[in-house]
Amino acid sequence: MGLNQLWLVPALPLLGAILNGIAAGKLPRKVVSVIGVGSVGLSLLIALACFRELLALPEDARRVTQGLFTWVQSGDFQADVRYALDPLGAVMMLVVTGVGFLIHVYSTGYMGHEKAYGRYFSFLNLFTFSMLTLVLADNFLLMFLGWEAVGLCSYLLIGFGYQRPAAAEAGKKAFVVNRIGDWGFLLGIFLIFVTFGTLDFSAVFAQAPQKLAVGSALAAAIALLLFLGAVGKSAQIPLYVWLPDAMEGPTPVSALIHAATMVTAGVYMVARCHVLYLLSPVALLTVAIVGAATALFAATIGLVQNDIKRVLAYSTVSQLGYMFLACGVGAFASGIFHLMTHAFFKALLFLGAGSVIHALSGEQDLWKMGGLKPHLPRTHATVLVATLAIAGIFPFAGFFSKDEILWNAWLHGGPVLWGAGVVGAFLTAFYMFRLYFLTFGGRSRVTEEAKHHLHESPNSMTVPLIILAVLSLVGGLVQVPLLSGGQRLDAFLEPVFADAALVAGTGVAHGAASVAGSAAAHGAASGAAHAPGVEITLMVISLIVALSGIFVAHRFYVADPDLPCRLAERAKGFYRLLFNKYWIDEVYDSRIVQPIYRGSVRLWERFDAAVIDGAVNGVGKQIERGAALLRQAQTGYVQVYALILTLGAVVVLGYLALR
Amino acid sequence: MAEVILFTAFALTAVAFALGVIFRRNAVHCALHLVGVLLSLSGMFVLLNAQFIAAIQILVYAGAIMVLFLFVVMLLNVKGETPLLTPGAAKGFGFLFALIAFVELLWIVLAPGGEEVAPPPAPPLVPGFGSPAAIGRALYTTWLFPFEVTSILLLVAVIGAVVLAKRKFF
Amino acid sequence: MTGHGVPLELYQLVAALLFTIGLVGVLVRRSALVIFMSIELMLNAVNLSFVAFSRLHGQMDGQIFVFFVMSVAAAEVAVGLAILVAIFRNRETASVDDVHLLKG
Amino acid sequence: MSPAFTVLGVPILTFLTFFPTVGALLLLLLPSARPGAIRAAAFLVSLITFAASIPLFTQFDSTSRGMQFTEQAPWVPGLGISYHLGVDGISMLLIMLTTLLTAVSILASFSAITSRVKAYMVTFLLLETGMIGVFAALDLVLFYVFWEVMLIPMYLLIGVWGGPRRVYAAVKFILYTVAGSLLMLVAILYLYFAHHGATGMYTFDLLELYDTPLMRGAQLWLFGAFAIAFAIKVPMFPFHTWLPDAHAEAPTAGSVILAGVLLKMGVYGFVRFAMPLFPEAAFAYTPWIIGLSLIGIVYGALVAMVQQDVKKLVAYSSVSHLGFVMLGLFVWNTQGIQGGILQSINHGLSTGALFLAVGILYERRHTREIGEFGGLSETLPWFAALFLIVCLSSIGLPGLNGFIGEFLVLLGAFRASPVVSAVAATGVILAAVYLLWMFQRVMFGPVTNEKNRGLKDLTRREFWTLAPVIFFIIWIGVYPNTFLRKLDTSVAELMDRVHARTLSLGAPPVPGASLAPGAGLVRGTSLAPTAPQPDPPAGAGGAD
Repeated sequence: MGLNQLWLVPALPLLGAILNGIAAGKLPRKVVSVIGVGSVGLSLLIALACFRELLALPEDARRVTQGLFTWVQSGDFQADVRYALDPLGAVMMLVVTGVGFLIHVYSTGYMGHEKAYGRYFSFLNLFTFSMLTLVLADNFLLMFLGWEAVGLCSYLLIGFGYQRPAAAEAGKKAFVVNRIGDWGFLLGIFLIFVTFGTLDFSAVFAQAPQKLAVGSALAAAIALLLFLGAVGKSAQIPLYVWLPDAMEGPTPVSALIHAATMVTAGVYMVARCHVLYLLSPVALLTVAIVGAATALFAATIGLVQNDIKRVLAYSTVSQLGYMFLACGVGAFASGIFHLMTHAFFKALLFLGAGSVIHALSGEQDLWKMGGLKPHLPRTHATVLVATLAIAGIFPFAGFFSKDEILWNAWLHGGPVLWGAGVVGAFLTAFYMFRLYFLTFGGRSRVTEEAKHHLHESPNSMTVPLIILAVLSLVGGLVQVPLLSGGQRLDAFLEPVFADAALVAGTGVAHGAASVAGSAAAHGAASGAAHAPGVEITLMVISLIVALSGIFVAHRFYVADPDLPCRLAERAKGFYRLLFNKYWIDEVYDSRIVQPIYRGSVRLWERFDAAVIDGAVNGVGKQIERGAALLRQAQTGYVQVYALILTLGAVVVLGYLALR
Repeated sequence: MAEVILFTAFALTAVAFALGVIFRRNAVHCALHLVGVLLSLSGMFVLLNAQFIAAIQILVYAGAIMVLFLFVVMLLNVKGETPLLTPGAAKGFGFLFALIAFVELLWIVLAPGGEEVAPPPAPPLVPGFGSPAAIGRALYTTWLFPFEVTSILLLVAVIGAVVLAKRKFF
Repeated sequence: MTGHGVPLELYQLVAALLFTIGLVGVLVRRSALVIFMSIELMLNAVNLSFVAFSRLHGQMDGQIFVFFVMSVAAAEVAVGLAILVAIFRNRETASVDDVHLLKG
Repeated sequence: MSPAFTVLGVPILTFLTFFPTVGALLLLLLPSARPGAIRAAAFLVSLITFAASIPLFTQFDSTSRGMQFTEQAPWVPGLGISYHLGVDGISMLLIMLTTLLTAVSILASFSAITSRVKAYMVTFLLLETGMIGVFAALDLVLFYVFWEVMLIPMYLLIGVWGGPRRVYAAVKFILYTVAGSLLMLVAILYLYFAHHGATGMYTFDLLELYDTPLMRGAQLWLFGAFAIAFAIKVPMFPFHTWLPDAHAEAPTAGSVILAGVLLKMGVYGFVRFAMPLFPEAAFAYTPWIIGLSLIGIVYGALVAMVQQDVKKLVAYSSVSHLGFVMLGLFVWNTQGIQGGILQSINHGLSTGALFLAVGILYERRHTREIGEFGGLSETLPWFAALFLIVCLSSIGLPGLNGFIGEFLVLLGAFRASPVVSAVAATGVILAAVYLLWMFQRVMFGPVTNEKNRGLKDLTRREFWTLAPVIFFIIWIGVYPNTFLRKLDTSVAELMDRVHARTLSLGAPPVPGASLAPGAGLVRGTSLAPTAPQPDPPAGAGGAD
């Protein structure tokens, strides 16, 4: 087992999905679990074996492809079903199979009483297959297959509880909003094919520096179109609106799809296509600005939400913004690093939240929680680890990854982007600890009914929590700043991002390519070479910011519980703005959705039915009217007919006579 | 010369009887006048060397068809119509159109051939021209198929007449 | 009889005259029976014309045509009179002005 | 050329065309009082026809150019009319689609049709003869005869076994179509005489007429006449209004055949007749047709979105999907044309299956109003799963057939003009909106209407009506090359034929092509590393 069996990594979950799907709930729960969890578990084992073999290869040969068959071929267009494994793909593959496996295990407990157990696992396995296809694809088209398929699974799983209209609606919204992004992605793919004549990653990226001038409109167009896809999938401004609603899905789904893996696909895609982005400073800048803006914007909304999962959802949007910020300033490895640590702690947070919800028999309102610490000891401990990690407290994983992003933002993006990141970090620390305090701290606000059933979750749920907590704790150590040789992830990913330097080398001469140029500098020299003093200062600042966030949260929600209400009273307008999420959903609805809908109704009734069909029926009516006129000539008197006949004969004879 | 006299006589009687057909009030008289026309024509056929046709003109037309006519006229016993002709404009137009048609026919018949060559002198008639044998030979060789179709036509007419005349038809 | 005492145009003239008289009958008489007779008159006029041409060209075809015309006339009379009988039985009239159900 | 292939001693195409008729005649011998036997016999006939069409696919030589399985016999030699049948990859696939969908439709009619079963089945089999004949005919008169022959059974299907407004819908259908086809008849005759004028030979043989030299002005008129006939059939905006009425009133199987096969005849007409016969005119009309296709894509989708009747929704979605097909044909490159043809097959499968699904709902509830449904997933889980797959195929989800076709069409369009492609791609978004919204309102949510409780899930027969279609939906989605390869030479030949006569014209005027961002685009295509196959727009673009 190893790289030759790479195709099994996605294929096994697909098999699981098909088995559980066709059995259609006729199998006993145990068998469903074995198939569902086992397929992903096996896939994880093979992934680990592949990873080991990949590590054994020399650094510059760490790219293995495995073609299965030609998928689409038409004229000079060809796209294969071909999987490829390189360091970037390996990181993603391990995150997907690893976190995915844990969440599958967790689901056996969390979804234990669900009626459609088989369907759930079928969808979850299908998702794992799709996500693996996305990250292991060797060309844009196969990637797009995975890209759309994860969207489908997201649709199916959000709408898993389809009896609730809100869930069904949220699923559809997710799919449609994603489709808007995919529109851009698709056009990007076309533009790539027209430009390069192929969709294979290696060929495209190898040709890109020659075929596209740095800063050219074509490069910008490709990069921005692709980015539109990423914006949709990774819930960035302005297409983030589907993600909070996606919380209608079961909590493990939120953890897997809407926190750890699928939503990070956009970041992965930008990192994968970094060559194209580096060729377009405009696109890079756009990525950075959108990322920073989203990070800040979503965080502010997260401050005042009362649904535990929605807080986490906005937090996810915000953290994804950080990842894009990293990519936007050219620090792709940092983005991937944060993607990885975020997968650990955000999955953990969701699963922890799931555990809480499970314990409270489905309660999600933060104001109906509180004081849960003694009742849920394991959940509490693991969630605390995750909260510290996301807040960016040393030495948890989030500290290292977020700090690296802020450092790169300072270095390559300038103080504005850095400032946005720091403010975001403060807000993150605040709303995460708000969530923590409201859930576990203070006095209990739990309803009597729920209190009755209060219980710690079964092992199948807590063990994954503990494993993820460990990962959240030590996950950052793959990338220790300031320590020579500490940047193991950077080093591992180096072969992938090395061509960044190559690209930038062509662009350094131009002032316009400064961002790309500095990114190259970053790629060439690893962290320790930078001025360590500045880096330490920045680190301390962000630590202080995080701690002050925690402090304020404590002051608000533990020390002086009435303070938030008073504050909300005083800044009523602002509070309502945040609480209602800037009314963005409402604006979209009234400015885009409704006009299109009403316009369509009008188009149908006043144009299709009235004008076009009216013209058709009108022609019929006119013919009928004309016929009614001609009918008058039919008198019914034989001799009149005979007379007319004679007239005709006379005319013909006249013609013959006078010819 | 005898031919000229005979022709003139037949032509005049034919036209006279024809006028009788269309202007007599009593339908029985009309029918009898028509018989007169048919007989006159049969005479002219003989003049034109169509002896067989002349014979069946008398047998079939004057005999069978006209008997049928008379039979129906008497069966229906139509009272004398009042008025005789269609009223109003239709009548006037009828006469007018008929007149124009006649003038045109005359024009066609009598107009000089123009540049066209004069009609070739009538070829000498083959012996037995118009005899039953000659007609029969033509009918059963060249015209066999139309002849057979005619039989179908007559069959259909017989069936049609029977069906239509049955009392329950309407 | 190679020569012919009477110019053949005269036969055509008679035919034309008979035809016109028949036409007038068809157009102006009200009685369906007489209209029928007028039609027979027209057919006979044409027959005369055929026979005359047959004589002119020395070919039998014209006479054969007359033969067919007679067949058609016989068929027509049989069916036509049957229709007349049927109409008369229902409507007590043989006048064409009273039968105009085909009015549009 | 493939050797003559026979079934029971009859050349295969003749067999396929007339076996349904023979079956229909045999059906007449069965007693009307035994509808069960009639249904079974009709299904057997359609199944045999489908089985007999399989060799067409397997024996097809995808490397050789030209028509295969050809048969030719004089019909009316005096007028140059012959009984000339033959298929290339395009018509072969369409015949396969026809035989498959006919069998499926007859199976689907078992419980839906309870009155005049014998007449219905006979009509349906005669319809199959007409449809296969249209796709197999290579003589213009023969083609025209089949084209008109097929209208009558369809007219009867709608007019006799349809819904409450069936007569209006049937008359509208037939008048609309006949109006178009009469124009075509006139054009065919003109072409016939023009060919005589040029070569001194009277013939209606399509392959001979391909080489008729025509003045540009004449071409414009003739193409216009053909195009209107086919555009009505497709239907392209603004000739589409007969479609929603016909679909809404037709019985389920009628809708399946209407959407699955009859609309394809319009597409096929463009590919087989209008485009190769009058290439210069086709080039000249390209901007117009692309414009109408774009309007059709967006307009059909928007109007579909607001329909309350599921069948009408699917009907308008057909307008949108067929817009893609027409767009693909008229961007004049391999991807576009192959994608367009494949997409028309896809549309036959997906939309056919959608109508089957709607029919299954209709049989249970006797309504098609979306508002009457809701929460059906609960009671019909198997149906929900299959229905969802069909919807997703129609939406164009990668891995299912719709994506392959739409992708190739959009890619082809992008090569011709990025702007056109961008506009057309919005149709993909809108497809997701209207289909998923419909699915949500019908299948999801709580059961609000008591009548929806306790409905029966799919019967085994219903399952087997949907299963074969879904099988092909997935096959094309996962491994489209099976089908694309059959199209290679046919499409290449079409393009060669067109370009041989239009070399002087250069690339067709695709609207918005000049808006391509940068000259790099055009050069990019010619730089494409793997371009042994002459790609017309690139080649033509390179020539000037």
